[in-house]
Amino acid sequence: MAQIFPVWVNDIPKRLQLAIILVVTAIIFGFWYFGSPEYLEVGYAPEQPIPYSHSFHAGELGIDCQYCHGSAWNSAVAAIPSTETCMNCHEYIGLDLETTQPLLDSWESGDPIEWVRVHDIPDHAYFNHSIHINTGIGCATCHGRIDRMDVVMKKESMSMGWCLDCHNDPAPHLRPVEEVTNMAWEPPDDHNEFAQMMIEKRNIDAPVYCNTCHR
Amino acid sequence: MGNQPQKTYWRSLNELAQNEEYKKFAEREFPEQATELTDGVSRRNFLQIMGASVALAGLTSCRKPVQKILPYTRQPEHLVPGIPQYYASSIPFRGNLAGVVIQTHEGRPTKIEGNELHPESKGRTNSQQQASILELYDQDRSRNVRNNGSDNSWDNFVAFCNDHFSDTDRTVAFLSEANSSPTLARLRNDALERFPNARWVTFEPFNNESVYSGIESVFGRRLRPLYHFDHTRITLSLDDDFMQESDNNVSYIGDFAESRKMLSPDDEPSRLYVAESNYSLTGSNADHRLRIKSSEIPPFAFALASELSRKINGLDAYSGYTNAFNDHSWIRVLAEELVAHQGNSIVTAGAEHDASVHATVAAINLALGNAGETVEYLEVPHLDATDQNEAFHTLVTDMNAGTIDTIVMIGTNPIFTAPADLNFGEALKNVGTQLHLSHYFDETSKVSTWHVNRAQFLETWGDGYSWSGVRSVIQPVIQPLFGGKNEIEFLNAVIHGTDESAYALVRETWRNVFPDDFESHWNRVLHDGLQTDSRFDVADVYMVDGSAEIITTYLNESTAAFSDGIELVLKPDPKLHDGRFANNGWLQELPDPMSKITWDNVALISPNTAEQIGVPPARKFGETRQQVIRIQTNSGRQTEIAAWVLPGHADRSITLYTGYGRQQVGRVADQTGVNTFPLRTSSNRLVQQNIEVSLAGRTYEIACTQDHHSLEDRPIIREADLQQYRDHPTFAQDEVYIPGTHGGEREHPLSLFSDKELPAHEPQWGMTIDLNSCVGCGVCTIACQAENNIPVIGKREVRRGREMHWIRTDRYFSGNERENPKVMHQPVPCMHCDNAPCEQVCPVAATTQSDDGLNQMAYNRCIGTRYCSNNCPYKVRRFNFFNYSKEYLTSGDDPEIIQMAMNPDVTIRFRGVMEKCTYCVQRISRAKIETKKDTGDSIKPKDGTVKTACQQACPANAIQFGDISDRDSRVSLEKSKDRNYMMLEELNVRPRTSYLAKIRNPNLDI
Amino acid sequence: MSQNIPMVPDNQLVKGNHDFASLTKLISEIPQERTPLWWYIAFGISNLVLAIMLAMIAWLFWNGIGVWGLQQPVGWGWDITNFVWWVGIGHAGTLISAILFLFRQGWRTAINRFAEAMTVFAVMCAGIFPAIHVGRIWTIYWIFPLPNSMQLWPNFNSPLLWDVFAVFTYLTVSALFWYMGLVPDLATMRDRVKGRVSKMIYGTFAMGWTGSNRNWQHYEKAYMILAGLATPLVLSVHSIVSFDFAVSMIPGWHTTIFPPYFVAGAIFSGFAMVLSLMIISRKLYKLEDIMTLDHIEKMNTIILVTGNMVGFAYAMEFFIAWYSGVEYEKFVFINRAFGPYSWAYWIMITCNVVSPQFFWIKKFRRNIALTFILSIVINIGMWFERFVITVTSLAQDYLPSSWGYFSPTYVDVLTYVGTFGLFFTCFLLFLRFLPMVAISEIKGVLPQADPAYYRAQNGNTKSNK
Amino acid sequence: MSSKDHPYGILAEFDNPADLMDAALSVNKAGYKHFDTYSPFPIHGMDDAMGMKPSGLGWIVLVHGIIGLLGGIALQVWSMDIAYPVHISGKPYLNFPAFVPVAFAIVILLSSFGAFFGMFFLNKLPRLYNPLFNSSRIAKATDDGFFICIEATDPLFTVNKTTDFLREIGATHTETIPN
Repeated sequence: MAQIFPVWVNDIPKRLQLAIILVVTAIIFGFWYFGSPEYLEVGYAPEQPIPYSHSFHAGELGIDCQYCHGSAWNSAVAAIPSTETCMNCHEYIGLDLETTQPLLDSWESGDPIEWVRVHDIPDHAYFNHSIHINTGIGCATCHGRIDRMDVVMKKESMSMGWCLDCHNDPAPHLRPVEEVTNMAWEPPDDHNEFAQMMIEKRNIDAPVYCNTCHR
Repeated sequence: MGNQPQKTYWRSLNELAQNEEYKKFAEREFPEQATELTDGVSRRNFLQIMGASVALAGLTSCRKPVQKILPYTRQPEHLVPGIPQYYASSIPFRGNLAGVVIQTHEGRPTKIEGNELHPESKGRTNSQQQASILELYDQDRSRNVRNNGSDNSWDNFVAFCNDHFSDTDRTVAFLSEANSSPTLARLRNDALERFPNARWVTFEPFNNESVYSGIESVFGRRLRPLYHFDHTRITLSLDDDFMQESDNNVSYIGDFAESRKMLSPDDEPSRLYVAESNYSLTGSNADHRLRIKSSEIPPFAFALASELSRKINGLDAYSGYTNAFNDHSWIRVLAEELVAHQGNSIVTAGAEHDASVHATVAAINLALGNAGETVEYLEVPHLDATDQNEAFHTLVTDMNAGTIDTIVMIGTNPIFTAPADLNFGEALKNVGTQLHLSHYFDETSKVSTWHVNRAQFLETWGDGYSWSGVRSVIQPVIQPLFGGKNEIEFLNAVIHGTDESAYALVRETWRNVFPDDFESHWNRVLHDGLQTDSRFDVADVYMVDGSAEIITTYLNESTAAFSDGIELVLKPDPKLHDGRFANNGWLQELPDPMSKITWDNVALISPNTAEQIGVPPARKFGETRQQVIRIQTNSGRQTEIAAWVLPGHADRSITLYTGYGRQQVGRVADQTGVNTFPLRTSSNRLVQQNIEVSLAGRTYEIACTQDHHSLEDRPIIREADLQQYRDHPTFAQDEVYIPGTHGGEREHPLSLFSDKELPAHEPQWGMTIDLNSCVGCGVCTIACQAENNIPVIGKREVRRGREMHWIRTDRYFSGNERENPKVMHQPVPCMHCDNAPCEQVCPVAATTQSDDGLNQMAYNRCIGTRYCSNNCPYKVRRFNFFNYSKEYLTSGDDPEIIQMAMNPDVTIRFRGVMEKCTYCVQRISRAKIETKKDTGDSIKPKDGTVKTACQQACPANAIQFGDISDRDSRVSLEKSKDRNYMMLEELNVRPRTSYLAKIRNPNLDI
Repeated sequence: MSQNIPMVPDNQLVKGNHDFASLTKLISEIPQERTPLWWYIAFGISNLVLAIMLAMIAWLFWNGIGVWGLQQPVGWGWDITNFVWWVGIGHAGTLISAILFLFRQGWRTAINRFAEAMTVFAVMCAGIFPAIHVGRIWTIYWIFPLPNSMQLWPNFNSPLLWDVFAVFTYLTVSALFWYMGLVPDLATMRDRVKGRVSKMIYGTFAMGWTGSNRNWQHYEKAYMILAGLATPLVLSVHSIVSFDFAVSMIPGWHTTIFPPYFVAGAIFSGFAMVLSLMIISRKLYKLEDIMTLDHIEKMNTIILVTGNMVGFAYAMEFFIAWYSGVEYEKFVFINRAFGPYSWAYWIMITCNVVSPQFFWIKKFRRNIALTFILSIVINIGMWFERFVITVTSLAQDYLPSSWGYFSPTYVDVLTYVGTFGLFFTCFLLFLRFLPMVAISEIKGVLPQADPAYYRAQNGNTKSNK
Repeated sequence: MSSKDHPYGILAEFDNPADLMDAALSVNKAGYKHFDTYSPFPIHGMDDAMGMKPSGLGWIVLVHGIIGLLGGIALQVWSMDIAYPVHISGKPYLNFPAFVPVAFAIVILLSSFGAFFGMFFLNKLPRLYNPLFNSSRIAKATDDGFFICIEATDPLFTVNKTTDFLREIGATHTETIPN
């Protein structure tokens, strides 16, 4: 009886093993990296109908977050300011800029400005701004240094895991309530004592059961 | 909907996948930030938002669909996006206002609650009131003015009126639905002044005319009886379903429940006797119930009166009168009972019964000294002076005679509802011009010269009185979605030919009410939703001269001999009334309180009668097809309708509900049930005797939500007679032996595992349902549906047993089905077990227990194995077998309208996920967050701040909810009562929801 | 060399005068000869039915679970019934190859290959149902413990999850076992088939097997160990499947007798299925010498035993229901026999308890026609057993208000029928291309395989050449 | 390359299992180490005849089994108690009775992998090219042939001596397998 296979096929198994190992690891890590919200979400910075610069308004001019997004302090949503809010100033300044034109149009016509949503959590997750702010979670903690962004960009993955990380151990993210809008705030050296004190005093126990966010 | 009459939300599955662009909405109402709608929305703006949000389907960036946010251009003050606002207003029904508070999210009315300040509603509501929010968002409502069927404009209509009514000699007939609005009354007077030949007729297919007439014949005035069931010890209802059909049912149920409250065994609950033909909701709550034909009610009343006349004064007119009932055991017992409770008993009779019955009832109440005590007779200014049933009759005669030039129909739908013998349709043809104001382009609109689309009470201003005379303003919370007008604007245009806003007209009226300092009073009224201490005057009543003669004639007319033929009784449907709510999916899908039938009306008959007709007296388990019977009245009118055996129904009697079988009105109303109005004649409004019934030889599928109606002697509902309860106060707990509790020594049965410790800083939620208070009306189901975005799934799916209601009311019969079985009602929401069987079997831990003790369901984690539902002993879990919500929210031409009705705080469930009662967790979360923000360190809301939707709506106040770790909370107090028990406690699932046993108060002499 | 070997006595496992070569020929010829017409026809039909199944599943995915007849309260109907039924059938193979192997039952060699193949295919069919019965098929991977950005994990308390692991393990191990047994025979095929391509294919899968004794040593060890592992596995799988019911709290499900009862039932139906298939194929392929009447009789005996175990379990359920004094339990079982589903119950009793009683009589045990009919009847009966357990318990549980009658839709029915398409497609391919009897093993049980045999003939084998 | 100077080994055929067994015994006695017997089915007693050590497969399986057990328990303990503990039916996070089935399944699964792949590993399979296949007769080894092959790598191996030796011990046919 003659040989069916040439001699070299005997090496195939070894090579195959190696190949399989490589491919599998590649796939796993591929998913791990490219499938992760960090990759998919972070860095999303769509162009807005008005090239509104936070770094100018919030940074240079130092307008406080509350001025435009005040509802975040007592409501679930941090609403986008109405055209009216903008017009409080822009009735007097920046009228000549063509960048403010859409604003004025909206003011004339009464049609809303169509901002593009940057921070969008799924509809089945209910996030409440007010409780976080009033417990001393800073704007920057989730939104990053808005005051340095010309175009608003998503800084955090805002995945469920990301939420849980903080809810499981909120201490590092707590800050004095009056500092929440302070973009530049850095935890002092004695932060841990402070955090513990807050947790004691305000009885902070960030819940992690489903109903906290899903209803 | 003319173009697609057949199309219905629930039938066309193929519709499902199409509307891709609305995908997002199917998952949850519409973008949270689309806050444009607030100060009332014009559809143009509204559609812009939709348009914008629609964009997301198309445009996609590298990452995900682009979502647009549309902020306000001019944000209304006091409005914070994401925080609901509440406005006090009122709901008109048959001319009586119910005080309500309306919740709006960014300008969308989303929920209706009762107005706590209102003396009648006391913060409570009934099914129709809860469901009226859906009516607002009904796409099938008429959207524009039509002239001879073709579209036209309001301005043209006003112009037409200007021209048409410039000739004031016209013989104008105003045909209005019952209405108590002072503003309308003012306009009415203007009208009658302006047009000397005009007449005003109030038409309601089901009304209180014979009540008023009856009272008039003995008291000399048309007065409105107001019952105080909370003060009564003995109540006798003669075929009067005051818990369902009365205009005042919300406060009546509340008062009745109040009179039955059992805080301890020593309490004295009132006793209810009911004599009726149909097994009504009221009858199901009776301590003693007598099955007699409705035609036997008058003789029964007379016999009672004559029996009483031998014991007390004031009923001499009846003394000596005899009929077959005189030696009936009930008459004797009732007479004793009533005499023993003079001044704190009540006798009532069904509104549609003859004047003679109401005269007798009034006489009895007066003689018993109940008048002024438990029954008050109110002088109602806006009541018509004469019997409107007769007025309507003469109107039709004149119309046929061609002497009516123009008819102005305000809100009513006589073509559908008028007595068949009058043949209103023909009569209307003899009228030169017909103007019609209505919500839908309905049967009457189709044959009218002008149809004006009507604005709903949430859309325009109005005013009026409640049943007891509390004066309120109807305050709109949104601009008319379809640019409709309400009766005030309409009538004003007709009379004055001007386009006045209802707002101006109503304020004008109220200026007379508050001559000085109007604005502050006005604002107060708007804030409270009513004018404080406004109430009708109580008339002091006495038998007027000549009443005796009238009574004598009544007695002589009454037929002493009873026929043993089959008789037909026509009643308003408990849900759809006369059909005005027929296009309301929530009401259509709400199971009938007694028969548990949805989407249809049937011929209710007793088992004996069933056999007599040839219908099987008992339903085969799982059988949805029912025998259809042909009913022919002696006037030759006939119809075919499915027969339904209702144990406890009177023999040789058939009860039919009206309001079904409407054609081309809306996608919900069409092709549901059978129109029974054609059987109704002006002479026999309620009863038609000696009808012919035969099998039609075909069957018809009925969607009934409860297949089996016997308790099988299982200790699921626990009840006792008052005496048993006093002898053995803890009977409820002791009824079942709980292994391992050693006779209550241990709180819970032995368990393999040690008890779970839940964090102390969390509240522990729990609920009690007092079966002694619950009357089984089913409003909890609708309230829950409104609060929790529960879709309407349609007859086919309900028939398959896939109803989605989170809280259902189980109805069981016990005792002899052939004779007079007792009925028990039991609302069943999720029990939120501590050892929930559903949790352990879920392979992905989609349902788990929260730290505050809720059995939480994470929809988006659910993969849909249905194992949890299988393993739930209470079967309270509901599965999305199809993409119900999507079908519900994306069907029709303008799905975004129904989407506006959704509660933004509740996720809309996707196909293939399990769902169930959440104890209204959205309300809990809101309360906990607010508490934390206020106190800074606690997440335990004050007792009573969290109310579940069902609890809030319940007119009987049967449901308590709160923190059971707080020993003083109301719910804890309830749970500490001796009647408290847990359903299926022996399974050791430790439900958080427990029941309080029902106590009956029978008269041992019967 | 066969001529002077004495007639093989009756108690021999292989009838007829077979030596090694003739056996090799008999079995390895089958895949080589021209494909018979009946095969093409059968295969065509199977494919058609398989296509129907795929269509039904597609329809299901498109519309949702609603296309089945399921409702409140019956959340599981034909889906789980079919699953349990197929898994049950899938028990015969491993049982025969593993347990009978450990018990040194030589006769298993005639049928184990075939039974193992059936096992693998049956478990494939079974696996379909838990997969498609979920409402959101696209999220089904959540039941596997995979790291994810939600930081969520499956719930290891859930019997359904145990099921996933058990069935997956069972399928894998059965497949490995089956393939390992095939290797020497694939070598035989490799050395027999003409045609380069088929040589290469068989050659590849034979992995260069030479029959070297140093290989045989490890091979036998591995076979023994796998048998040792498969034995507890096969017993555990249906126990765990039964936990789906036993661990719940629905009367009629919550029953401690379930594990042994289900295993017995599984063997019962499994053997019946093996018989049905075997009786056909031994005729078609003239394998009467290998799959002898003795085999059929032995298997019928096992069917009789397990059938009676099942019958005992039925009786015991009733006794316990009565003895427990739990009204809900009592109701469920009375209701099974006399309630709305009594028809299903009595079909089950007739097929599973009554019909096997024939096998008390040797004549019937050795009657091929009867055996064939009964083997079919038994599988019908076992399907109804699962139906009765799954549906009737759910239909009428604790609250009478929530009782509901389940009736299937055409999708339910066709999906089930369709699985036979899958099963027979696979099985026909197996018959066509693989040796359906373990050649090397059956040679091993020939008397000639034992050296002692020749010494008995005082070494005269040398002379006769 | 010519088979003469570098053969793979000598292949000898025998009549039946008994002869093969005797032959194997003698070959082993003669001190040959690198030889093997080939038969269509395992022959009982052949291992001893060839003087082989018992198979070490059991140890491989054991190791896999232990890994499976530990891994299975670790997985469940970690995900149910450490990673994200949730209240489920009032049961403790560490609900060991519930962990048994999965742990068991994983043990069986890994052990089976051990046995299956271990077997091929120890047998150095797959080996699709095998010098033996150069022989025309070896095919009978999967049918009804019984062979001994003494490989050239054996120190005692020389083509002629070995061939003669094999004939002596009753080989019905011998052949030199080229490499």
